[in-house]
Amino acid sequence: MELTAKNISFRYSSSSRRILKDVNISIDNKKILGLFGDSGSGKSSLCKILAGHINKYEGEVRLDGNEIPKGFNPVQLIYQHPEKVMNPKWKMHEVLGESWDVPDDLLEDFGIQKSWLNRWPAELSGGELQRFSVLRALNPKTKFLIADEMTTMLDAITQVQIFESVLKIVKERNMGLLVVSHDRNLMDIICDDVIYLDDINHV
Amino acid sequence: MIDKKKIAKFLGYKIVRFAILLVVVILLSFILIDMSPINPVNAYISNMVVGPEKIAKLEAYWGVNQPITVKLMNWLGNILTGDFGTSLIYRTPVLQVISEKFTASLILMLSSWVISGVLGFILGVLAGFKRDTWVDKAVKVYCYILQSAPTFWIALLVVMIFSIWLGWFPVSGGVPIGALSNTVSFWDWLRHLILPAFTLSILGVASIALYTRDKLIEVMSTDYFLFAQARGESGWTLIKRHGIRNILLPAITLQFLSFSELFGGTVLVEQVFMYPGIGQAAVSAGLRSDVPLLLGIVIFSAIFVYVGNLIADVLYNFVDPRIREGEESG
Amino acid sequence: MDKSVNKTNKFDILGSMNLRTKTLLAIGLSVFILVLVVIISFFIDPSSITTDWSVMNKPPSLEHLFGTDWMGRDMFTRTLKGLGLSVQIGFFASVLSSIIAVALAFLSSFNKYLDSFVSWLIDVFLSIPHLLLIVLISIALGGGAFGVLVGVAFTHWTSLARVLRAEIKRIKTSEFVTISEELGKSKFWIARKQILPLVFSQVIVGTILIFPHAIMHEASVTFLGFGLSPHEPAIGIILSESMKYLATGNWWLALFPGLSLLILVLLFDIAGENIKKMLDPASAND
Amino acid sequence: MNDLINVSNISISFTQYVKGLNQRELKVITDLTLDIKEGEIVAVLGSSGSGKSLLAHAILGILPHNANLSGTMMYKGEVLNSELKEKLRGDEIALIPQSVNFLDPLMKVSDQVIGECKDEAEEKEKRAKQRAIFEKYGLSEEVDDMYPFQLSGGMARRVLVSTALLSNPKLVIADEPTPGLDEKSVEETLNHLRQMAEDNVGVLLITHDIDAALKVANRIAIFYSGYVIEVANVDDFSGEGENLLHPYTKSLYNALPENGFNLTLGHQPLHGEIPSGCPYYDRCDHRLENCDKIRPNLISIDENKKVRCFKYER
Repeated sequence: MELTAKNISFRYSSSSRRILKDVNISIDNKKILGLFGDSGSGKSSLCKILAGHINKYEGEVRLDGNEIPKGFNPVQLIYQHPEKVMNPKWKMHEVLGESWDVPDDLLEDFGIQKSWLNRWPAELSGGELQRFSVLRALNPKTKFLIADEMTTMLDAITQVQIFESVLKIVKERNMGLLVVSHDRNLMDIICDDVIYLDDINHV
Repeated sequence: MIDKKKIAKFLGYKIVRFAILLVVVILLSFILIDMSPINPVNAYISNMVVGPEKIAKLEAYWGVNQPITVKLMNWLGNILTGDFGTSLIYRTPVLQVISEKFTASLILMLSSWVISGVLGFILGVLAGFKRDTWVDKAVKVYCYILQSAPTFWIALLVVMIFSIWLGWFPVSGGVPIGALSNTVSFWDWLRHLILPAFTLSILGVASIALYTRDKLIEVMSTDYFLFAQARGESGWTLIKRHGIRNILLPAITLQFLSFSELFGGTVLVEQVFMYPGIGQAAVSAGLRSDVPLLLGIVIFSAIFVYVGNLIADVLYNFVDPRIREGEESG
Repeated sequence: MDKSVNKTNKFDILGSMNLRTKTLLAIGLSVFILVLVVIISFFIDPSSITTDWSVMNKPPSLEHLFGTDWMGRDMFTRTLKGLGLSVQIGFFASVLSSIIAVALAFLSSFNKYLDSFVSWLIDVFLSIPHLLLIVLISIALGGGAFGVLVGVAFTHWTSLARVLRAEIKRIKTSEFVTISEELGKSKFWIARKQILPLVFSQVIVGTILIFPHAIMHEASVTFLGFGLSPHEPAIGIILSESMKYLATGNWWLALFPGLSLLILVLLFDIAGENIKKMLDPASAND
Repeated sequence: MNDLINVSNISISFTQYVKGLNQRELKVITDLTLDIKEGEIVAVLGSSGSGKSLLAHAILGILPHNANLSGTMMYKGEVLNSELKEKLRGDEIALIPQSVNFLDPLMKVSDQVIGECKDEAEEKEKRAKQRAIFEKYGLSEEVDDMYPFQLSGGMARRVLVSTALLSNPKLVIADEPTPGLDEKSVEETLNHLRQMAEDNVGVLLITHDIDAALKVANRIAIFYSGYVIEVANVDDFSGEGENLLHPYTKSLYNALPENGFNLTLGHQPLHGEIPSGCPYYDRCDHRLENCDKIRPNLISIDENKKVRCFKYER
């Protein structure tokens, strides 16, 4: 399986500077790919385009040569700030339930305690919330996971925990994974390949 | 620097928008009045004795039995040539009535608008700065009470206290009815203006003071205010440099957005003080079925309110540097 | 368990009451008084407000708390009846008003054409002074309670609609909504599950806060002679009649009915503000 | 080296209203003890959102209304009370804030950097100084007249750093100066801090970024659930962490990608769920008898090192 982005160009509004210019990238489910770049190089925009969170761009995103299907998107994105990706009026079980029925053993794998399911997002800290946001994205229909600075705001121990759980499930399900980070050491450990997105956006 | 070309473009857009808006307002008010049981012919003849052939002639003139579209077309056509018709109760052209009455009201509205704006802002800053002290509490209680008080009731109280009980001011009337405006002395005129203006001012203070207070408290808890404090700024200079600078523009904008409320307040206050302004004319026109005058007043009051909103828009879009220069630096 | 410290202490009054208790008390008291006024006004038999020439123009006394008018009618009873009427009209007008606001706000969230239509509609309604528009609508419907009610309802939805429109817009661009979309949820599902719970408390508070405005505008329009008919015991009518007797020194005719209306409106404001605090605890943290 | 600031047993809590206006006492920082010497960089390391910024606000005396502060602070041997804080802030104690949001959006950069001036002479002097500092940080004259929203990320960071230098501070508190920056900008920011320390300024670096802390700090205080559980020298973070004392610190160090990416289970207790005993009890490998009942105190191992663990108590 392969997720490809061809000739992607993007700017926020017609007047502003172009953030991405003719970017080509391809992710497959056999290797874990790392994406590395300076701040402002358009990494986050590229991630959003790949996962369908941005719709107005030039170029095309394909899954095995086909268009991304409507409805559930097999490409799911994890943001840096988990508190922004949850409706503050939902309890945690509703947050997970929006995507799928998560089996108990997987909750345990991700270090989620049952009692947390009845809490509001405001009652949990960033580390715990991020476990939920990752697990929500891991619907059985998900084929590719894009982790955009997923653990940047977390401490090193939580970072290990989350990545261990994610890597396990990615291998089990034969999923594709794109890791975006500014931490070279982290990428060296996790990724099979690392690519560099520089200022002029040639991958 | 304020970009002149951008303003011109903005104003052009706003004027086109306003033209469309005005047409809709005219249609809306025309339809509303046409729906009503008002009969302009009856209003015109009111207590005169008129023969049936004269009535028929008048009905033809007003188009009583014609479909609404024809009446509307006639009237719109006349308006485009600058003819708003003749007021039935004043028996003079509508435009003349409106220009006279609006001038009288504008003086009343603008003076109270300025006074309430300045006073309200000062009270709001004081209350926010001295938050949770007795100053703040006093301002808050005053504002809450005034905000809940019916305008015309406060006007009645003012009449009761200052005109009847203390006898400082005449009980009613902008100018003695029937007197020509140029024969009335300035002092006479001022004496009739003070109470209504005072009433409108003390009422108008409430919303602007509460808004300013809340806004200042909001600013005082922002990161940049905190940082200014951390850098040793304090007391009044701190409020002046980082508080007032940041709330003055929104407060002025709010004050310009209040033209509609101001107009409503003026109508009520003029009624109580029998001040011969646009509000009183509107009420008479409504009560005595003076359709041409009522329609004319609706149009001009809409222009008045729109101008207020437009100024607020311009302030918001061209004075704040974030919005003014935001486009270029993206 | 939560290590939260609840400072409520039954044996210590006012001084150590925390905000929660104070807020509840304020809501309870104001709602109680409002309900009481409405109930009492229901049970006042209109025939009891009859003319009695033997007690004309009496200043306030124990027998006639608010005095009597030139026809010997008891002003206290008239005022109570009037307040009851005001609350009824205010209730229907504000509920109708917020229904319009919610409907238009949701409509505006469907697509950008509907959105600009709604914002344009708001502009139209904001450009005619409120009072004048109520008068126009009231005249068009032939005056009376119905005319005022519709007039007030059709002029008070704009600010709530504006707030809701902005809020819905903000929620729609939030990341959790984008994620919902990518999880394959429909627009309708998102509106119901994501947006509605977040704007619900604003709708409730908005409706309650329209109430006092509606009551005041009803009284104003009636005062000017475009609202309720002169034989209804409305506060606007009472006050407009009192104008004729001000010069003769009958101050009680204007003072008490107006003051009662002020207190009524103030109670609604207090209830509304406190309910807002209950629904949005973050605003009470300072 | 002289002690610049001594903070002992500081606790900060909030009275907070939650759903339906229920009141609760939220303890954010408990029993914090820390000292900074002249020319020394001390990092306070804790996960983001753990409330460590409040330590900065407590030292400067700008905590919000509803915060309760207890404990004592000494500045150069003098009790740091609110009057002294007011006198020192913006003068001997300076803050480098987190983001551009800490600049007044409606004021030109140079105007706010120089702060309030008593007269024209002072203004002229301050402007000259501001220009010199900006020059040093590579901020051209154009920047003087810019509004904060016009600054790019890197420029904003440099402006924020330069605000601290205008008054010749003795103590600089840098609150999360690195997140969202790329390696180059992080390096640049950290260099500024190093420079300050070389000029004998004490620096308190509040951060969640362990790499940044390891790069510049002399000592690092580790935050866990609102407690400081260890203060260690930066040299102790080496090898396999054998010189580190607290088991959490060791795990944290070994969880770094460059040190093996080793897994440790468990999570920090949530607000309101902090046990009566040691906060690390349920994750600890060498629990003692009383660890779940009695909370250990922060004890000094030597002049620089402290730990909150019964294993090291005698």
